[in-house]
Amino acid sequence: MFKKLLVANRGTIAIRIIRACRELGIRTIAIYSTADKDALHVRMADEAVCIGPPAAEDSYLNIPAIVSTVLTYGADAVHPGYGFLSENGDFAEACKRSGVTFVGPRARHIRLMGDKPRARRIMKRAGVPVLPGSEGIGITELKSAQEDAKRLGFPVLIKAAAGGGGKGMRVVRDERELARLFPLAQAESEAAFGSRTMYLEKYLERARHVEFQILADNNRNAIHLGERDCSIQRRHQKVLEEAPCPVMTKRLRERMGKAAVRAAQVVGYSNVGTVEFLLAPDGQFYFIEMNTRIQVEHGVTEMVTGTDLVRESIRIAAGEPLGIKQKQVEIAGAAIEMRVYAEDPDTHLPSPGVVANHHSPGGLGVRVETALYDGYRVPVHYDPLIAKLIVHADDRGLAIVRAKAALREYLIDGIKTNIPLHLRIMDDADFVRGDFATDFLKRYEGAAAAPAAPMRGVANG
Amino acid sequence: MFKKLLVANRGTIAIRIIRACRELGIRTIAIYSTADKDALHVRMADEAVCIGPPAAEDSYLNIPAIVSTVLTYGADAVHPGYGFLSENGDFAEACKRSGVTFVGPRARHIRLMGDKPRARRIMKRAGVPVLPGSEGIGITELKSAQEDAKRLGFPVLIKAAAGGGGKGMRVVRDERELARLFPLAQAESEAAFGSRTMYLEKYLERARHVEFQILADNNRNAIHLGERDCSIQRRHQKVLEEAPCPVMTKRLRERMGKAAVRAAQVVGYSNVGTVEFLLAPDGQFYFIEMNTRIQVEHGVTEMVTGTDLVRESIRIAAGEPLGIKQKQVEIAGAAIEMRVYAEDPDTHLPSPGVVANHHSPGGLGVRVETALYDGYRVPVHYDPLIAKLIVHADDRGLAIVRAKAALREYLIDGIKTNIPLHLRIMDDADFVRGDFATDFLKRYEGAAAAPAAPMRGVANG
Amino acid sequence: MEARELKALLTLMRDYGLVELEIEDKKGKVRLVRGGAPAASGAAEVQLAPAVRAEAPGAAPAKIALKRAAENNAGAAQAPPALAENQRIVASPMVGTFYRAASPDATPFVEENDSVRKGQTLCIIEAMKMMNEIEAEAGGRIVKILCENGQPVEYGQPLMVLEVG
Amino acid sequence: MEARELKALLTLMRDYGLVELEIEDKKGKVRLVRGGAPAASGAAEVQLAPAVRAEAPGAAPAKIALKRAAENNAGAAQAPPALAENQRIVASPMVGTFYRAASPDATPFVEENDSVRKGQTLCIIEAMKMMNEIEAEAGGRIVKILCENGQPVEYGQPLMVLEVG
Repeated sequence: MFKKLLVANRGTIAIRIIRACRELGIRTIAIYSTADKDALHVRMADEAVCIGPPAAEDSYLNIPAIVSTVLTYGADAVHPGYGFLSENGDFAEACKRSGVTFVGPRARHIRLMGDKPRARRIMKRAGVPVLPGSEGIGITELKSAQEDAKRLGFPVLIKAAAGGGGKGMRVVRDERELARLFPLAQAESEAAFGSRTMYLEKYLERARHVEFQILADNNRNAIHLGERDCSIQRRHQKVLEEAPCPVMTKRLRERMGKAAVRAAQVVGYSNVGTVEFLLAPDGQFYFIEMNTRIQVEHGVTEMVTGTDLVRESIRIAAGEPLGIKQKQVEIAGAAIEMRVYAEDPDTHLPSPGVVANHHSPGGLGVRVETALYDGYRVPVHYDPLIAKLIVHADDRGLAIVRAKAALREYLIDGIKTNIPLHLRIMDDADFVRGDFATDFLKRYEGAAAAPAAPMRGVANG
Repeated sequence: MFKKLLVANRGTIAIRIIRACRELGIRTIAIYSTADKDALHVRMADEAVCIGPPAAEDSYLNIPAIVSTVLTYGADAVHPGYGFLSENGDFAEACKRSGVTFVGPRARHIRLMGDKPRARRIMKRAGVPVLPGSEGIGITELKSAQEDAKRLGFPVLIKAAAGGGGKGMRVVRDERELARLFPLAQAESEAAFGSRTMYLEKYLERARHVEFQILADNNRNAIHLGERDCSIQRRHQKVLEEAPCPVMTKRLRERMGKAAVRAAQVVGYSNVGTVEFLLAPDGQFYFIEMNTRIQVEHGVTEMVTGTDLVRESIRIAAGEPLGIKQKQVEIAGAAIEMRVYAEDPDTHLPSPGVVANHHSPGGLGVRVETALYDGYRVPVHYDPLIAKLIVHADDRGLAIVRAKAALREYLIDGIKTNIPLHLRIMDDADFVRGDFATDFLKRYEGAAAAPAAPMRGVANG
Repeated sequence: MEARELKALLTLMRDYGLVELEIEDKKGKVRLVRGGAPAASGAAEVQLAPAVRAEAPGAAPAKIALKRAAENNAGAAQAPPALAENQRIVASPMVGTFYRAASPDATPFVEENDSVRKGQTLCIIEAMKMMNEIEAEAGGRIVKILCENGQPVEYGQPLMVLEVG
Repeated sequence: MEARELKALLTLMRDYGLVELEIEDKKGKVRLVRGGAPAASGAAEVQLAPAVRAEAPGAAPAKIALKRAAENNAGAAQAPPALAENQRIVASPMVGTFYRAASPDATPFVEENDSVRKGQTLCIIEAMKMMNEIEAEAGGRIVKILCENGQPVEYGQPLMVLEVG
């Protein structure tokens, strides 16, 4: 097992990794930008090294600075967490070249899955159902987009070949929208990923986002740990996730799980990963992409399967075999994760500031993953995700009830958060019934999002 | 189901009950003394009523004031929690007479099990193994104690017939000690319980305290949810509990569990209860007493069985049948509870004060039950139990590792706590091996308890 | 203000989690309080050389939010009304129901502005079906009645304001 | 100080979660700071009539304990030394290893009290096998060398104190 692991991240996932390392007896090095000198991960790690100024490109995305820290301070493993460099093949390769283990898949798998059109081709060839869309290596011209759209039929989804995080993504419903939005999406993709290559996918109405957690060791043993329903999204950004998916059946789970494992095995994938599908109302499912890292929402899978995914990712990277067999995987109860963002619940504008009166919920079946503490200043420079509230209960109905009780207990002052939005979701009849798709949150946007009546016991502004 | 439940308690268990009620959709009334006006349970409940001055006999033990609150504010159920009036038959009866449901067993079962010599007689008759000891209704004269001691052989344990909480309890190893300590124990019993009736039990060396959780509905269906090992005690006060017991076997669990269920059924017991045994090194076990309430350490059973005991206690009190059958009870993984006391870890003197820098641990498998918050003043008037840190993991080894990591994360300033003692226990080779008995903590007492070297990352004073 | 004095203030603020500060000189006075109820033992009253005075009862800011969460509590005792020097609160000695008269159709024991003798019954608190008469501790005048007839009251809840004398 | 002014101050404190208060008049000034960095949007600056000033810098109590937990961090940047007006910190522009000489057997680039020219090499930071020369920004005198040869340094870590001129 490793002796010293560098946590190449910040916030909630850095805390999560440090905790896993403590349990494995591995020392940790935190890295931080000057904006994060008071951050909790800096305080919790055994060592902490300042690697640059606040801008992410100069610190958390600064590969030379991070590799230099590894070499100077003597780490033998690096965990990238999620976001930042977690899906950067160059970083994985730089780690390998420096003789340190990257906790994640091989660089070529990161690159392969990062090239979305290529991933689609490989999956199609392997017999994994793929959404109808652009063929080949992607498109750069509006003309090609128009041809593909004609073939697919509207509505279609424009996506960036190097995409992620909803950037460069647009739903278009006719020729005119396509002509207007294709250049826009392309410009967004160039700004975000430095790539003008796009592709089109048939847009499925009322589909759910259902993803499967994959665990694979270095000896090509791969299993899945069931699915997560991540349909509750705002502009392609996940807000709430749950496991299991409310409409999942045992039979469908077997079929989708098999496809997900096949997707991982066909490329010889190792470590943790997630195969994302769209699940259509008719029960058909389609591969959309694979994420080659631990996900924000891994916690709900941990709650229902009892498997510690971060621990497993580190064990597998150290060369150990899978600790669990497919047959042993059981889904027990239901879990819901609510992402707590430092943002105005109505305008969705970020709300940085100094945290006051922090009081997080606790008790049976309640898990909080956060990097907050009283007096902590939420910086403006990074993702507004400040906490993940995860609840687990015997069934989905009880999990919702538990989530509501926990949300009502949660106190965070000094900044605004989206806790009121989560409370509204928990009271939404469609959500409670499990009847929703990726467009669910639109009902809480704009004019429809009149603030709910002040809720009892909720002190969040 | 009930509409409004009065929580006749404070601190950790009041919080626990309020959370359970929120999940059941039951409104709550908190009661509080003037010393507790800023307490968390007052803030979390839907309503809160001040019932008297700080002294417990005038507030939390004040039956007329509590019943008056029930009648005046209109509750239809009362949950007594643990401590205070939870094992007071008069209180259960007063509730019943006032037409409100007492969440717990019937008054006569509380009284029966509160009379320890009588409980021993009943269990013996029912074929439950009972420790050799005084026969009949107990003893009040030293002469009788001397006769019993001669028959049993030294060492023997003096106990109060109305006992509980270690009061009036003494181990004596010869005639001289007996003559000296019997009157002392008797005086203690009189002061604490107003009773001079004592009894003797054979004192078992190197025995473990192993108790079984009972769940019984109003239709005489009773099951057990496995055992807890509560051997880590200081002066008969539990400090740390775990489930399962490290030396338990499947066969022994079956035998002890059957005896525990029989103990409950023979008297027609209902609601939650705990049957306490001593487990001798030779594998023999002996009934010592039954606790007719939820226990402080119920959380470890919840973690390994997945059963919400407080929810069950309320459901059963409302007349609902058991939600689980004996065959469905499975013990998954291992859980440890560490009681956090506001006390000096070396001198064990209480340490009231204003809590600062409160930061409780979190993450996978970590549960905190506490009534603390930053700026809260721990009052001098009540039990020093301020938090329960509960960890759960796949096996006992991992649970210990997780407990250590969580203890290192725990920050409580402004008062002293016994967190350093828990850290020492986690590093104790005998504890790690599971090789301990009720005398375990003696090694950390007095001269042997030289303070450990300052521990890294622990900020507790 | 000397550095030493500042240091003393600083130390006080840090050591006592100061939420109240009172500064006074010939020209004026500033007194600022943040947080909840006064602390029992943490209270500090310190005189500093030239007309500066700090006072520090109290709870940390954390209380503010937690209190807010409790605003929904029906039973939480209200802040007692501001009193003149010769006025006293008549507080409820128990939890129960407040009645102004001996029976629903009887006239109230007292009205506002009524003069009362020491020992005169002012109201009744019903607790566990028992009617407990609350008597005037001293003679005087009932300035204000703070509770409605039939209202539940908790221990220590102000019932009336009595002006002594 | 008028009640209205106090009320305004209190309201400000509550509404803005105020951690800093400054009051000033002809006779003096009081400045009180509790909590971490100044609030971004909540900052309030209020002028009040008569002149009192106290000062209380420093982190909110919460920070103190959390900081204490971090004392074990090997890498946490030290507090920079106190500087005279003409002194400057030479800080590391990157994470790496600090070397005082070009090779193990070479003489150090500079010693304490050495005079240096602008642009003169002061030390080397090795990062990813690259030797990065750190040059003097200005001419002057090396007052203090703050790191040991071969020591790991982080971004922004003070390496030397340079007295300019």
